[in-house]
Amino acid sequence: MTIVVEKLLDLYSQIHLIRRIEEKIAEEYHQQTMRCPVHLSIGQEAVAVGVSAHLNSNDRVYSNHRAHAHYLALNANLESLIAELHGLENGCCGGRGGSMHLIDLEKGFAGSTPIVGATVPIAMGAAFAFKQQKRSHIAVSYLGDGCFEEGVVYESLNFAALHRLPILFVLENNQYSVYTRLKQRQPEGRSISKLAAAMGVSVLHGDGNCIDDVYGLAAQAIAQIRAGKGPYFIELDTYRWPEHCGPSDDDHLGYRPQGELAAWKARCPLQYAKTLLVQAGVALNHIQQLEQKNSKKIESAWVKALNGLTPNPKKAAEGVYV
Amino acid sequence: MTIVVEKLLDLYSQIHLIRRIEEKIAEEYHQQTMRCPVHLSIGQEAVAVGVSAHLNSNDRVYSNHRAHAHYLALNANLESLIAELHGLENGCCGGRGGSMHLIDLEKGFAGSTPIVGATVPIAMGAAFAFKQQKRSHIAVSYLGDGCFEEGVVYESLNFAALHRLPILFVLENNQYSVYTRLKQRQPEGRSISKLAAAMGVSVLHGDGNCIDDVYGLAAQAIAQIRAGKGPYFIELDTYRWPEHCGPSDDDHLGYRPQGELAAWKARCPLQYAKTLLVQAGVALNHIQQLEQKNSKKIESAWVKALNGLTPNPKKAAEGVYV
Amino acid sequence: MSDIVIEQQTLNYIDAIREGISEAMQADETIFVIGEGVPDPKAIFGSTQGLRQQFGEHRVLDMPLSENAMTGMCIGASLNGLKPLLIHQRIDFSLLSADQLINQAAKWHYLFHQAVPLVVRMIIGKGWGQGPQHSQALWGLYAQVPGLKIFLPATANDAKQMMKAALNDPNPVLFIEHRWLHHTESLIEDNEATINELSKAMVLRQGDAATIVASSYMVHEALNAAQACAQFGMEIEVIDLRVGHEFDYATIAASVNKTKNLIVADLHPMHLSPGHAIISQLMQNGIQLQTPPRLVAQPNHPVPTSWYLAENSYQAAEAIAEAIAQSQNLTALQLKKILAALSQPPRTDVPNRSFCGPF
Amino acid sequence: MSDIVIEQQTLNYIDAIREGISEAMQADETIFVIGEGVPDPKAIFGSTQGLRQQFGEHRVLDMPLSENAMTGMCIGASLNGLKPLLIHQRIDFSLLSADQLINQAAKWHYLFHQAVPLVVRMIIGKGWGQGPQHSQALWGLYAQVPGLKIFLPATANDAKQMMKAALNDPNPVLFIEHRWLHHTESLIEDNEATINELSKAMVLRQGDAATIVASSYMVHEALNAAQACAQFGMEIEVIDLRVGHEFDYATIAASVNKTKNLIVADLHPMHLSPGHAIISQLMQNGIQLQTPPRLVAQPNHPVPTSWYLAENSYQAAEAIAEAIAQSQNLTALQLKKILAALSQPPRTDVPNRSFCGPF
Ligand SMILES: Cc1ncc(C[n+]2csc(CCOP(=O)(O)OP(=O)(O)O)c2C)c(N)n1
Ligand SMILES: Cc1ncc(C[n+]2csc(CCOP(=O)(O)OP(=O)(O)O)c2C)c(N)n1
Ligand SMILES: [Mg+2]
Ligand SMILES: [Mg+2]
Repeated sequence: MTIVVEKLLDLYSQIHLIRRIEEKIAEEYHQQTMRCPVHLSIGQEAVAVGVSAHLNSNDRVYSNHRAHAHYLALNANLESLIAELHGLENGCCGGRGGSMHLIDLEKGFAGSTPIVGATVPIAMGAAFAFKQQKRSHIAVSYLGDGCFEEGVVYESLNFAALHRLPILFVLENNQYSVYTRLKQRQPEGRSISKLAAAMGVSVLHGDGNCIDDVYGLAAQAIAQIRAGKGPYFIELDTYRWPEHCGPSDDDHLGYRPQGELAAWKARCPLQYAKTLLVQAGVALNHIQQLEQKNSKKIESAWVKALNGLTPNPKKAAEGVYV
Repeated sequence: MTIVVEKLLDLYSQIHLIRRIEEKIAEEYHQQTMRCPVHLSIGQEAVAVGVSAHLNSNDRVYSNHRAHAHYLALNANLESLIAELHGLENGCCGGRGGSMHLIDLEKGFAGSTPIVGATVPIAMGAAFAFKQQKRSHIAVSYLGDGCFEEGVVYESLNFAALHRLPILFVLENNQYSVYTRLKQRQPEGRSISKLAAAMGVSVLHGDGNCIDDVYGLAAQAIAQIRAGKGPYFIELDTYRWPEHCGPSDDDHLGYRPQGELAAWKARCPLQYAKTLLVQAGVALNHIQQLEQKNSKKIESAWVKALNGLTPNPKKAAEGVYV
Repeated sequence: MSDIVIEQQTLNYIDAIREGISEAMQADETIFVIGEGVPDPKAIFGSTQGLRQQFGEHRVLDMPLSENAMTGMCIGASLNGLKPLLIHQRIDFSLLSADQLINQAAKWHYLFHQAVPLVVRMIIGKGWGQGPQHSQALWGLYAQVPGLKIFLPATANDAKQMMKAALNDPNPVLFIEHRWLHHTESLIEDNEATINELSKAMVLRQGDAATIVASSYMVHEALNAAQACAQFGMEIEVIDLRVGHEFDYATIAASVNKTKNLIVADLHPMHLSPGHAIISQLMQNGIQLQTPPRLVAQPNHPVPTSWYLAENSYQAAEAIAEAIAQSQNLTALQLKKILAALSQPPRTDVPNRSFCGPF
Repeated sequence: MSDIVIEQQTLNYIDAIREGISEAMQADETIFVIGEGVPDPKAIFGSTQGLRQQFGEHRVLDMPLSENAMTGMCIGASLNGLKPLLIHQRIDFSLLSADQLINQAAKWHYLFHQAVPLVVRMIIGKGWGQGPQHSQALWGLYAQVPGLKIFLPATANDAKQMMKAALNDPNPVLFIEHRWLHHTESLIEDNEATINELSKAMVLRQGDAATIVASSYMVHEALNAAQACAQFGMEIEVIDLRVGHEFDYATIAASVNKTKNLIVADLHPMHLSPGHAIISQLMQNGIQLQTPPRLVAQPNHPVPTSWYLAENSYQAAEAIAEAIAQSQNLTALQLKKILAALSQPPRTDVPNRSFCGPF
């Protein structure tokens, strides 16, 4: 799909911002001030960016343990994310959540939680509400290839198909669940998207590292969902660069075939988007300006975030019930 | 599939026995001596009979709430079943189980429990053990169309396909879960067996009321499984005649379209098998002799069963642990 | 809302629940009801009868056999403007959704500051051969988890009031009803009680000799025992806990300070019965008793199906009477008389005389 | 089995578990290990390292993210000649399999008289921002269910012995390990303890002033408090419960009859902490105390992720010391000195000094 240049600039900028913030987190993690597990999105940025481009703040996006990109691609509050990672009062959960529990309702990011599969039916509940209320919003549920092994996902696909709910399932197939390859978990020859189709939802499959592909498929799916055509499921192939959880590389552990990471790095979603920009005639210094703007944004958000108060431990007991 | 006459006589006799014992239970239920829920198999007898014909006592069969036919088709102990329904010491669980928990390990009936879906992975575990131990036995898991909505079933199909386990899934599609029709629970146009195929298991689909069809498909599937070809899934269309739970008819409740039950009764599995016998040249009085033998068997088992002791309530605390 | 003056009426527990749901749905159109069999001819033991006709298909729904996803779906709906009432015919089925209830619903507001106004009706029970997988109490398991409210109505009036309160509560509420209560009747009060009022333990019967603390169906066993004792001049105070997520220790302590004897009656197996918490908390607060406290709970084994066996598997009015007898230093003969004075069920595996199966 | 004489050695908890598994697998070839990440480079915090090389792919397996079916699979395998060891990196994930554990595994032998020799390792924990869905104790939930054994090893030696015992037990066993124990070390005893021996509570420290009953990680907090008290001449008896499915009341009562003071320390939220059962049972048995019994449990709210907040969310040695002080009628100044004498962790959200995340 060809994308108008202005839009492409936006998309590139978002991919870049996510890449840089994740790198910054990785860089700073050893300071031991972000005292929680972090699952970085590096290598997978184009998925969330391409999908989110078609969402508005009334839509509701639910996500999992690897949520930074999903959150940021909705232009959700950067400072609140950084503060949350640091366990501070100004974090998006006031520090109660950490990296694995994010929310920014204003921007439509409705919550991420780390029990694999758990938010899939919750997203479906949002879609159910929209349909009941005859509202035009849609729900989005991000899930990984590992998540596709949890029974609750099938139960959810069944119900979504049965009630033709306005929901988009976005499956990021990065071929791994922690250190375990897909073929050790799902039968060889299985196609995730064909299986989803057999459940009764409409299905698309594309390259998650090519922003134009993601953008185009998401446009198509979301338009159909908004037109009342029921649920869609997009499988997007992609790859996680850093370790599953934490700030480092872990290729030395040998759980991925030699050269696999390098091959995927050669298919870098950031680089790919940049190439599209260049092909569209955007000048390199224009791109650099964008990048510098992002870097400044991150630096200033980081400083602001860390200026936040530490939460009051006396208040830890509050809020169990409304 | 054409079946040799001796075999056909066996199959007919089993279908007949199951039909009559279920009718007897229904008849006697108002006596209030079988003080537990009963889910009768009337109308669905051919499924279990056709499948079990290819099993031996080292295979392991797991089942659900509607287990009488599955149990009896393995020639499992009739007296123990009747005694179990009556809560007696000589029941197959010593009265601890009732209709919804049956077992006869000697005959390969390895257990039925009523939480829908629960025995599906347990059956798979038996298959896993057989494969690990390089034994040649297979596991059989009976499930209903409603059961196919439980996430654990998908998780189980995935694992069975992944490890190419020697297991046969037998899905009895009687179109209802209690009073709820399939189309209120699963999207229209969905094919259960195609969906199972997309999970990665080999699939067959047939008419559960035609003993020759069931027998043939089961022969094919079980031969393949025994030959190490991995899991099979057979979907068999059939229909429950009496109410979901209990001894009565319930067509007056109006949850089934008018004429539906009558149409299925016209496709009676017992009658169908009898017609096959007649077509194969078996004399009617030979058939009658069989039937009389069955009736006697039931009467004598019934009497014997009811001669059992009531279990000692003081022993109710025993056996929580080995 | 119409102006018709409603006379005080007697309802049975099932009708009370249905009225509670219906009135709540009339007042709040965001409420919907979903569960296996909700709109079917048996209508969850009659408790959802007519709701579909009254409120339409989109508010009264059946569902696939997918307890886990349906619970998640209800959580998601509750986060987005609807108020779901999810129904399980047996609490045992809800274990399939333990992750959604315990990890998600119970923690969502604490984490995200977003309310989860979800109500889940779960039926606990005993009898008629329901057996080990269809007759557990189990609410104590959920009550270990901060963030879930547990309502345990023991009377038809409480069932109605608590249903309305639950459907008006911005928190996840597990509404626990004992199958043996469904046919019981009580006078329905006109005025609506607030959630706070309903969470207060209620003294159902005044007395000075001993205090019995119970909940749900065990309240009736306690009353049975207390009534038998009264025939012999012993007045036993009976307290209904009403909720399981917190215990109203003030009300209990006030009673025990008066009676100086404490008996707790509960439906869970003895080992970790929630009843222990009541005894423990009062003892930690240094309450003074005349005799040691006593917990009447269920034996530490699954419930067998056979009614011959199950008979011994439920501790009920007899066991409570025995505990009372111990607290009052009664003789064996005195106890025998009390036991004889207990009102006896027709048979222990049926809720009432008209019951004849199959479930 | 070889004839090599093994010297008594010190191991950390992780290595002890690995040795326990390995020795059991050598002795019994029906044992297999399965879990997410079992054969991966991190090998469940190192506890399954090398097992695949030692025992082969078919006995040391990874698995799909299907906790429910995998639990059922293990039950089925255990019914058919194998002994599964299923591992969850966090106990919180096991809630997805609550139906299989509670409705099936716990009841199968009772119903069918067929053994279910299944072991499930579940890691509980706190700290390093694990937050509300990754750091619950939860074993108390399973302990409410008759039919599941709960092992709670507090030391490396118990971890090894109990792992071997669990893998030799014909019953379903939940093997609960606290993440904070993984680095702790102890001397490993040569002789193998029987399951009955291991189910007996163990007096880890003798004393006469008060008895602390604890399990799992709380044992270490209790010992910390007891050691600080000892510096001021107060000898506190510390009892390790070791198992959660039953409590060894005889051992506890003997101790409390001596010390006349009872403190219970537990990892669950206060409301229905299993610790209440211990207090309640002793009081029901009429034990005489000098001061009221005390339960140190966790606050009634989910654990927040931020370590600033979590600090207040764990009741540990300080709270136990305070309970001791109350039982001994200490002055504020005396308590202050004891608190100062407690051994302090580097920071409350890390298990040991070398820990630096990410999980
Ligand atoms: C129910 C459950 N099981 C296991 C885990 C541990 N865990 C966290 S992330 C993860 C991998 C998930 O893989 P996938 O869905 O492919 O997402 P990815 O990490 O690749 O983005 C696992 C196993 C969990 N959080 N929840
Ligand atoms: C987990 C669970 N949910 C609900 C029930 C109640 N229930 C018992 S049988 C049944 C219907 C099952 O339908 P199906 O699998 O099609 O089997 P059929 O009764 O038609 O033979 C239901 C819903 C249950 N026993 N377990
Ligand atoms: Mg993945
Ligand atoms: Mg059916």
